[in-house]
Parts: sequence; C-alpha cells; structure tokens
Amino acid sequence: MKKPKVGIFDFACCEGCQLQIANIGEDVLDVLGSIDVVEWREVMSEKWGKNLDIAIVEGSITNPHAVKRIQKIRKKAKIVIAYGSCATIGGVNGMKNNFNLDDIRKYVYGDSYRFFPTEMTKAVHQIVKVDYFVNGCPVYIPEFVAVLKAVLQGIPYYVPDYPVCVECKLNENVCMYDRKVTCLGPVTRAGCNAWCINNCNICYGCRGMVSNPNEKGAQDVLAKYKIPMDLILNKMNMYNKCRELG
Amino acid sequence: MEKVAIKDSSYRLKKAKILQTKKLTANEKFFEIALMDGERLDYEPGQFIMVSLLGIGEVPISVCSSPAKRDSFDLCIRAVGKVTRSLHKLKAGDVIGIRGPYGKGFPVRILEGNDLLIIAGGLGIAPLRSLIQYVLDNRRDFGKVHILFGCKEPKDMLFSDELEYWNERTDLHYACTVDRADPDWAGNVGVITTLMPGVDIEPSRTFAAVVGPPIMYNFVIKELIAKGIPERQILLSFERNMKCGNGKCGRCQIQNLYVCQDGPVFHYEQIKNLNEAF
Amino acid sequence: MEDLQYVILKKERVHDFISTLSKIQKLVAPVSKGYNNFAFEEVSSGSEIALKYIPTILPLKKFFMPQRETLLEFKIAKGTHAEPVVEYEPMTIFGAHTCDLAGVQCLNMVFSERPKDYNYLTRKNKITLIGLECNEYCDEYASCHLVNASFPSGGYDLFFTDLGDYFIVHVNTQTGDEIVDTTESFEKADTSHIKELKRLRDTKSKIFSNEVSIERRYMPELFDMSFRARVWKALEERCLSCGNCTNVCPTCYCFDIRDELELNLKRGVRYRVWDSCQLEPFARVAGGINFRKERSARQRHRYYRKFRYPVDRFSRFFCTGCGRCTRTCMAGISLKETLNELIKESEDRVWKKWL
Amino acid sequence: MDKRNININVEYLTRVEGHGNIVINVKEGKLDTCRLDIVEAPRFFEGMLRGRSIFEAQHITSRICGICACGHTLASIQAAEDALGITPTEQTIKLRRLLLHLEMLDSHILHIYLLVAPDLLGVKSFVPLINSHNEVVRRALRMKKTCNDMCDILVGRHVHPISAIVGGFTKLPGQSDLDAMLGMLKRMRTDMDATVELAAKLKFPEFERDTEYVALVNDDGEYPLLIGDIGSTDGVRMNKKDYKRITNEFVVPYSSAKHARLSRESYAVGALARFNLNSEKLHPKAKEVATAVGLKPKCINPYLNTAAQLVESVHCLEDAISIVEDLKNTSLHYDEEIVIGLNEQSNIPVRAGNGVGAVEVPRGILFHNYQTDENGIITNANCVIPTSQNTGNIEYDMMKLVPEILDKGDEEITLAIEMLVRSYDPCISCSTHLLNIRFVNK
Ligand SMILES: Cc1cc2nc3c(=O)[nH]c(=O)nc-3n(C[C@H](O)[C@H](O)[C@H](O)COP(=O)(O)OP(=O)(O)OC[C@H]3O[C@@H](n4cnc5c(N)ncnc54)[C@H](O)[C@@H]3O)c2cc1C
Ligand code: SF4
Ligand code: SF4
Ligand code: SF4
Repeated sequence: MKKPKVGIFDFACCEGCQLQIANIGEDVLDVLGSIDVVEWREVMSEKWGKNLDIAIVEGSITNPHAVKRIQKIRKKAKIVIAYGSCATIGGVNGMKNNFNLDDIRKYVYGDSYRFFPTEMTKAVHQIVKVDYFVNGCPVYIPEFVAVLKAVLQGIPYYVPDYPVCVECKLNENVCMYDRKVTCLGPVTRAGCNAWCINNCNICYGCRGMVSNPNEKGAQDVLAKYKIPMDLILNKMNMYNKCRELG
Repeated sequence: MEKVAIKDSSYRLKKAKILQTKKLTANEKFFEIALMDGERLDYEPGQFIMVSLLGIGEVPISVCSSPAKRDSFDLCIRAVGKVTRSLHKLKAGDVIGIRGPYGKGFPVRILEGNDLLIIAGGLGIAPLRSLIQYVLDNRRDFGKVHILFGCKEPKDMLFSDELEYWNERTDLHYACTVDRADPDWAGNVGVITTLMPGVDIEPSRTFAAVVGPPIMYNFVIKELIAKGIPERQILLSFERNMKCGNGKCGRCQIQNLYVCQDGPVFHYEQIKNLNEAF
Repeated sequence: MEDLQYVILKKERVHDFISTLSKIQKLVAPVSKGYNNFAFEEVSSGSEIALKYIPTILPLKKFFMPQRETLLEFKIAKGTHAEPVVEYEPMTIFGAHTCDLAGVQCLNMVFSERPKDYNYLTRKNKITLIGLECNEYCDEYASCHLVNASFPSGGYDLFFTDLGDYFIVHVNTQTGDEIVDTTESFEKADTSHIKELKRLRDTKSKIFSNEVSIERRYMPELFDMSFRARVWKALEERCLSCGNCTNVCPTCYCFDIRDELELNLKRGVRYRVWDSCQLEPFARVAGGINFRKERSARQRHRYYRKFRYPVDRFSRFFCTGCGRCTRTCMAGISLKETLNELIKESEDRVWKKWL
Repeated sequence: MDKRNININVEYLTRVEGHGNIVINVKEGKLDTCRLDIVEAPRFFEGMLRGRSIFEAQHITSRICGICACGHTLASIQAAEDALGITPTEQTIKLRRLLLHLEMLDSHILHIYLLVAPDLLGVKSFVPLINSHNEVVRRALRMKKTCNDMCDILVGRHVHPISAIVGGFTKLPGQSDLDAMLGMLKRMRTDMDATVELAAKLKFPEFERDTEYVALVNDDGEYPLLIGDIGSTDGVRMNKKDYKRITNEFVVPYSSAKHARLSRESYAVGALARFNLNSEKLHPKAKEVATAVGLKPKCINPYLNTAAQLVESVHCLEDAISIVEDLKNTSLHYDEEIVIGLNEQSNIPVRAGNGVGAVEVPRGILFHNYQTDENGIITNANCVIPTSQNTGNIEYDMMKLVPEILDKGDEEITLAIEMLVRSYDPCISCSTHLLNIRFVNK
C-alpha cells in the first residue's frame, strides 16, 4: 500500500492539538511511518501545494480569508479530518459569537479595529464536508490514533454518542454532583476517557454535545442542585456556541 | 496480569475462504464461502453466522444457501457500515473468520408435509433463500409452495436469475412486486400485501414464513390472520443489533427473548404480545 | 448452625490478618474516596480499609468482568490467525456485603449458561471472596431485604460478622479453610459466639423489612401488569441517559465488542467493554431504526431486566438492593420510588376493575 | 556595494508557532521596508473574557496558546489570585514552579531540536533528520515525551492543564507519582548530556546588536521564573503592576504599528534576556554548560537565544529534580487539594479587584491582567505575550543585519533572516492582542 500524502493545516486555534502529535513521543515515528507528511507548517519548511490524500485541519474558520483557504484545501484533499474542538465544534473561539462583532473588535484593537476583519466563528463542517472528526480540546491522543487507523483502514470512525459520564463511571471517579459541583459530563460526548474528571476538574463540554441530550432533564437536575440556569448556559457556551449556527 | 489461551472460547473463529463473489445490486453482494481446515458448516435454514474481519469487527449475517449444499455456503451482504462495506472490498481467495451457526432457524421438520407461504421483503430474501433452496432440494416433502417477493425498485431485485427460475418452475407459485416501477418494468407495482389476495391457500395446513423490514410485518401479519392462518403457523425472522451471539451482550433482547438464541425465527404466537417486537 | 464451620477473629488481630492476607496474593477491599464514596481498591494494610462503608461506586463485577477485557489476539499478515485468550489476576476480595455477593451469584449464573463464557469463568475461579455482614442498613437507598439479599446466602469463601470485640467468621469453602489455616489469626468459635451471632441476626430481621410495600412473590405479577404504566412515561423527561445506573449495577453485564489494531495494521485485539441499555446507540441498527428510542422504554427495560425477565430465566431477581442506581442518579430517579409508584398505579387499576 | 534590489517575501513563515510573514524590500542597495507581519487570524480572547467568572479565566486563556498552555495558566492564575487577594500556599508555589520548569524544558527542547537544528544541519525540517539523524530525533521525542508524561502526572496533561486552578490544585500527585517523576527526571539527564554535547557543536551566525533586555528579577537566590519584579539590563526595575509602562503602545513614525519600549526604541525578552539578567542564579550545572558553549552576559547576539535556551533547559531539569526531592522529603499535604469552584460553591470569596500576573514563559515575560466586579465577573482583560514585545526588536535586528549581508545571494539572505526570526522562537499563535500587528497598506 502506498503511504497516503498528508497535509496538516491550522486555522484560528492555539495549535495545541498539533502539539499533541509531537507529544506522542517516539511512537510518533510509527505514526509518521504509516503516512507521508508533506506539509506541516509548524515544524516543516517544505511546501506541497499538490493534491493530498488526507488533510488534517486544526482551528475554526473566523474570517473571509479562512473560508477561501479551507475551500481550497477541501478541493485538494480526498479526506478531510477536522482535528480538535476548534475545528469540530468551533471550540473556545465560538465564545466570540456571544458578542456583537464590531464591539469585540473595537474592544481588542481600538481604533484600528477595521484592519481585523472577522466573521462569526464556525466549525469546519459548517463550511465544507468533513469525513472524520477528532474531538477534544486538546485532542485525546488515543482517539486521534484510532481515527488515523480508521482512515488508513478505509472504515468510518464513529465518535461515541453517549455521555462522558459513562467513561467517568468506568474510572470510578467520585461524581462532581456528589461534590455539589456542576459538570457537563451528562450532555457531552464521550471519547476522552473522562480526562478532566479523572483529574478532579469538571467536564467543560469540549467534545460537543451528544446527539439527543435531554435538555428538560438537565434543567431539572440544575434546579435540584440550585444552580442558576444562566451560569450553566454560559458554561455550555464556552465550547458549544457554534451549535446555534446549525 | 496473567494471560492464557482458551480452547473452548465461544469467540473462537473458524477460518473460511471466499470462493467467489458476485455483485447483485449497487449495495448487495453475494459471497460463496467454504470453511478451511476440512471443516463443514452444519446449519438450518434461517440460522445466521457471525462474520469477522479482524481489526474491523464482526457482524451477524444469515446463511442464504441450502444446508444440502455441503461443501460451501452462501451469504448475501448489504453494504451499510464499517464491516459490511469492508466485506464488499474482498474477492475470491480472501480469508475471513466466522463463528456459528447461531440461533433457531425455520423448523423444517415441522414444516414438512405442509403448504408454505413464503413472503420476503428486500434483503429478507436472504434467509428465505436458504429455506426455499432447502424446500426445492426436498420438494417432495412439502405441499404447495407460494413465494411472494417485494422490493423498492426493480434495480434492487436480488438473485434475479434465481427468481426467474422459481418463476418458471411449475411446482411452485411465485409472484413479485416493486414499490416504484421504472420504465422497463412490466410486473406488479405496489407494496407486498397487494400480492396476497391472489394467493389461494388452505389456512390450516399452511405455514407462512415472513422476513422483511420491520414496517412490513404489521401489515403482512394482519393479512395472514385475515386469511385464517393460525398464529402458531406464522414464522417471522427478526433483525436486531448483535455483538456476541451467545445470549449475553444484551443487544438483541426483545423483552425477555434473545434474538440470537431464542430466534431469529419466532412463531408469531410467541411474540405477538411483546411490545418491543414490532 | 454447625459450630465447626465457625471461627472467630479478635479485633486486635485484624490488622495482622489483613497484612498477611495481602502477602498471599493481591488483596482488594473497600477504601474511602471522600464525599461518602467508596471503592474496592488494592490494599496492603488494615488501616487503608473502610470497614464501615456504603456500597462502593463500582460493584465487584469490575473484577469479574473488567471494564475492558481482551477476547482475541490476532495477526493479520499471512491469512488471518486469531487466538482466544483470557487475562486474569488471582486476587482476594475482602469486605463484600451481601448485596454484592448476590450480584456475583447473578453473574455466575449468566456466564455459566450455555454457551459458557470461559473468560468470565476462568477469572472467577481465581478470585477468593470474603464477605462482611451489614449489621444495619447502609442508607435509605438500600432495598436489599425486598430482593432477599440482606442476609448471607452463600457465594463466598469466608464471611465476617462484626460482633463487637471480634468477628465471627463462617468458613464456607476449602479455600476459606486454607486462609484460616495459613493466616493463623483465627480461634475456634464456641457456642456463646454462635449465640451472639443468632442474637444479631434476630435483631437484624427486625430492622430489615420490605423497603417497598409489596410481597416479594407478587413482584413478577406487578411487572406483568405494568408494561404500559404511566411511571415509565414520567421517566422520559427525567432520565439523562448517562448510563450511570447500569454501570454501577452489580448485575448489569451488557457489553460491546470492538476491534483494535496496532498502528502497523498487522496485529490487534478484539475486546469487550461494558455497555449500557440506557445509551442512545444501544439498540440502534443499520438503517437507523432504534428499537428503544425513547428514554422511557430504556428505563423500563432496565427495571424489567432486574425484576421480571431474569425470574423466567434464572428464577431470581437481578436486583440486589444495593441502591447504587439511586445513589448515582443525578436526576434522582429512585428504584424504591419507582417501585412504589408502580404498586400505586396497579392498585388503582385493580381497584377500578372492582368498582 | 552594488546597487541591489532585493525583494524578499516569506509568506507563512514555517517552523514557528503561529502565522507570520517577513517582508524585506531593498531598493538600489538601500533598505526600504523591513517587517515582520503577523497574519494570524485574531481570536479576541480579551474580548471574550468579559462577562466570564474569574475562575474560568485560566481555563479559557490556557487556550490562547497550546505551546505555553501551562505558562498562560500560571500567569492567569497569578492575575486572578492577585485580583481576589489570595496567597497561594508554599506547597502550591513549589508545584507551580515545577510545572513551569517542565514546560520550559519541553518548549526549549522542541525549539532546539525540531525547529532550530534543521537550519543548523542544513535541512528543511526534522523529517529528513528521521533518516539521517534518527537517534537525535528519537532523543528529542523521548525528552519531550518525558516532560509530557510528567505534566500528565502533575496536572493531567501538558496541553491545557486540568488540575491547576485558582487557589491551588484539584488533585495532588501521590507518593508513587513523585517517585515516578523523580525517576523520569533522573533518567533524562543522560539525554540532556547528549543534547549539550550536540549543541556545543552547532555553529551560530555571528551577528551582534546591542539592545535592552527585560526579564523578571528578584532579590533572593532563585532564578526568577514564576515570581519577580520587572527588570532590565539598562537598570530599570519596577513592580509587575506597572507592566503597562513597558508594554505601552506607541506609534513609531515610519508606520502605523505600535511597539513596546522601555529605555530605548525596543527591547528583547526570552531566554537570552533572562540569562543576561540572572545568569549568576543558574544551577551550577547550567553555568558549566554556559561556559562550555561560550555564553556569558551580556550577550548581544540574538542567534544565541538558542544557546541560552539550552542553558536554561539544564537549569530547569536540575531544579525540577531538587523540587521533587524536596516534595518527597517533606511529603505533600493532601488536605490542600481543592474542589473546583466556578462560583457555584463560593469556597473562595470573590471581590472587585484588579490583578496582574507576570510569569516567565519559554519566550519571555507573559502578562495577564484582569479587572473584576464585586461578583468576580471579569470586566476588563489584557494579555501581553512575549512575542509581541519582541517583534519591534526583531525588526531592528533585521534592519541592522540586512545591510551587513547584502553581498550574499537572495536565498542566503532569506535563510539568515528566517533563522534570526526563528531564534526568537516567536509564538504568534498567541494572537490575543498583538501590540504591533503591521497593517499591509502599501
Ligand atoms: C440475525 C441477523 C441476520 C442478518 N443477516 C443479514 C444478511 O444476511 N445480510 C445483510 O446484509 N445483513 C444482515 N444483517 C444485518 C447486518 O448484521 C448489519 O447490517 C451489520 O451488522 C452492519 O454492520 P456494519 O459494521 O457494516 O455497520 P455499522 O458500521 O455498524 O453501521 C451501520 C449503520 O449504522 C450507522 N452507525 C453505526 N454506529 C453509529 C454511530 N456510533 N454513530 C452514527 N452512526 C452509526 C452507520 O452509519 C451505518 O449506516 C443481519 C442481522 C441480524 C441480526
Ligand atoms: S462527574 Fe460529571 S462526567 Fe462524571 S458521572 Fe458525574 S456528571 Fe458524569
Ligand atoms: S472531560 Fe469534558 S472537557 Fe474534559 S476533555 Fe473530556 S469532554 Fe473535554
Ligand atoms: S438495580 Fe440498582 S438497586 Fe438493583 S442491583 Fe442494580 S444498582 Fe443495585
């Protein structure tokens, strides 16, 4: 089998998900042994520009220039992998959509705000077709490797459509609700092995919501724990604001 | 942590070789398969096996050939997802893993000496082909045989050459219909129940074997009962999500029944009161 | 009660006993995780153990059918070769309450049924079980009496009952006998000890009574009447489908089977992981039909799998009354409440029929 | 010198974190334009922080940069604690220092091996090195992985740490975790020695320009990374709260860009600045390495920032070992584990405040500044990243460098300039609020 040609591209993001690849350690050489990375700006000077088998796309689409660029990448690539929360669900960049865009531009850049065109933050699939999703902020390496293997095998990868609680319980964590703290685990898609709760923090919903969350039920739970609704909505919006754009 | 091999594991695979494949429609492919290492698959019509592609997964598939065909068996597989799409990429000579057969098939010993009304919708023809071939192989042991087949469009017609052959045989009654015709179609148009008034049966000595998509069952059963076929003599085969085939993983449960062990073929009488069945 | 089967362990010798035990093979026991949560974890000394504890977050099934276990190892190169394997670790479990012992008994029945599951059975044979009696209720969520799990009824090698200054220990198996011999911590029990035990059990039978207002034997009938009960519909709005109730249940054993390849795509394993009937994709088939699409249908299925279906198959309830599902549910769905509501609803119906 | 025309336009500068362009225009032998453009899509973090709980700030601002995620987390926590009036415990400070060391080590290794070494070995990226220098690449990845694994133990993960929050840590490493970390750190020494050996062989371009260097300074014996005042080689010293005096935006006459300036037209932050100000406080082993590679204060060759990173790596490794040994000896107080609050449970009282965090991250001083209302809700936020402080200085370097090498070919000039920019290890993905974004309005 010929090694697939892979390009790694970044849009608005912190590049932490790319860094996760380097964080695999020596095993990354096995990963790189199974693919042929031809373009990866963060660590390579080589530029490719030709057709690709796989495009790994990190970051959200936040300005007109980015829209054009992602469309070009889609045309060149047989398979597009949305990589990390910013790409799969808009991620933290989506918080921008909570504000009036001109207002937020003026706040950050003052009088020069006009030089910084921006648009509502969007996830990659909200602009072009995406074939595989690697969720998470940052991506969970074992899941990334699983997706990569699925791509190489030519089979679909299904992001778990059940909540983080499942994995959290398998790890036998004390539930955050027992500590009287709200956690977005019950409405967030699993696949991270309950990373944050394993480390005694709460789930912030970085992997996006399950396909059929029980919103009424969730509200009742919040009422039961006397947690103000806007606080939780605010928290939901940290990663999931772009959901509203459809 | 210690690790040992288990000889009797119910997850042990038998190696099987693909003898030939044939594209039946855009989504369905036919496979003729033989067990390797001199083994044979002993099965009843209506039983299924678990087909494995190592590294991808395992899926339940009905055997669609007659048990009389000793040295090999047939599968008909629709490409819908991970495993089935990958199976479609295989060709003659490739090796797969199988385990089984599993479940309860059609009770051929009980059917013997009776008339049969076989009703297949779409891919439901797969398990029924096994029964039909068995009946044809042992034609003398059965009374009248009616075969009704329906599918969405003419291009979805599976085993069309065999259908042709059944149609020509004088010792059975065959009729088919499509939901939507195309310009070349000269046959019946309409859902499968539209074929039923034309079938002349003796209800008390007729067994009906019905396999098709879930929505088909409600309508067909109503007709069969209207025709006076006793509930005990209506046989249905069910499809559910399945992982182990051993009655453990819980996926295929219809209330207290496990499709993989108690089914997939059930008497209507056995399940008519189960809300989760329909 | 046969005297010979009883020994006693003085409280002051407990720590000795535990550390000796932990040297024989891996020892797990309940430890505190804070916030009134407990878990079975490996221990090496008595001070780590929480002798007074309410049911742990996960039940003992995590040792008998681990969250993830390998079923097959395979190579893809040169045809396909797959070898079924079982991974196990010999261990002693100390401090299992009667509800959890009942849970293991349920699982034993399931996996011994044909076709037998040798992964489970092999592992089970390597586990020594030491029970610990509850002298009183752990909390208001328990319903162990209803399901006949509040008193010991087998399923252990040794069984400890706290009688103040000492534990009285029932030796149930040869393995148990060997532990008594090798640890050298026990003394013979005499009739006064046995009398004490009897007295405790008498008191207990006054404390433990049906937590739900129904007689055990009428439960199957209640469920036969209740498939279309309003109770289930009410759960539709509350359940979050997080799967916590089944993961923590000692008798829920549904699983998924998956394949995993190494990166070279040449070797891999087939493994099973816990699954839950409460999760959206559980009963979904190719083509998108979901046979239990409504959360209410999924919750109902869970209850029927505890109180109705296993009665036909195994002649017992598959609820052990541990109360974990209620304790863990953030939506506050309570097993006892649900049962009480079912009873009320069926009484309504029966009453109306008479009118 | 002949009257040359040079037009260099490096679009999408590679092997730096984030997106930048270099524009150089020489008309008839005279430097006309010389710019480092930041083209990263702006992400408006400071704007987005408004209306959020101060307890969420760290979670959000960590996402400014995946490379210095721990640094942003620590600066953010420091600012929040300053605003809320919380004093962290001694143990918490120790653990935070350890975390910062791990990130410094991780980032420096990444920069030295994956980003700079290819230039010095004359290849385009580390990818060809996999074949030509396999052991070197493996060593780099191994060292990186060790840092990463230790971060996993300490805070859950390196990229966007989980357990480090305002007030302390939600989860503390157990005794066996400390043992594991100590083992990893000690095993890393061999690889570090090999790294020093390799780096000693590298030849850096000779180029000097005197500038002002700015870094944290303090009065104790500690090489200041987590806590300190702002100090400079021109003798300035001030409280971190006055950070705006140096990062203050001002307009330079030849362009619409804004620069950061202290005593001169520009200043530099980063490993070299820290070395120039605090070298005497380095671990003895690090000092030895500095001598071995011929680095001594005040060094004014910007290319040697990489050498300073090497020296700091040794320091961080050795100091991390001492911290872990110390923690093992004193044993941790597990009652200091805190429950995440997020305002639902007001374990930590909130108040109106204005707090500043100033932390040395791999590329220089990082400032976070939050203002909150009486409910602990952020009303104003400001984050100033090291790269934005360096950009002006980089441009002045380029302006001096280009005329000096005009006799070289275009390709060589481009490489020299790219290497210059890369040696600053610019991290422009932190595009919070870049002071000196250049507007290309030719
Ligand atoms: C007794 C029995 C007999 C059968 N006989 C036959 C037969 O003879 N021939 C035949 O073709 N089939 C038969 N089937 C059906 C066959 O088993 C299924 O089609 C097969 O299991 C599908 O597996 P797969 O791996 O190919 O698909 P999967 O990859 O599991 O996917 C199936 C579908 O579900 C969707 N899906 C699955 N998981 C997810 C997820 N997590 N998120 C989103 N979407 C998801 C996919 O998009 C796809 O459309 C039989 C089934 C049973 C129970
Ligand atoms: S801590 Fe969060 S993820 Fe875990 S069980 Fe509780 S709600 Fe679910
Ligand atoms: S626990 Fe939640 S926030 Fe944390 S990684 Fe998983 S999905 Fe993301
Ligand atoms: S259903 Fe609930 S009470 Fe019953 S055994 Fe399971 S967890 Fe315990």
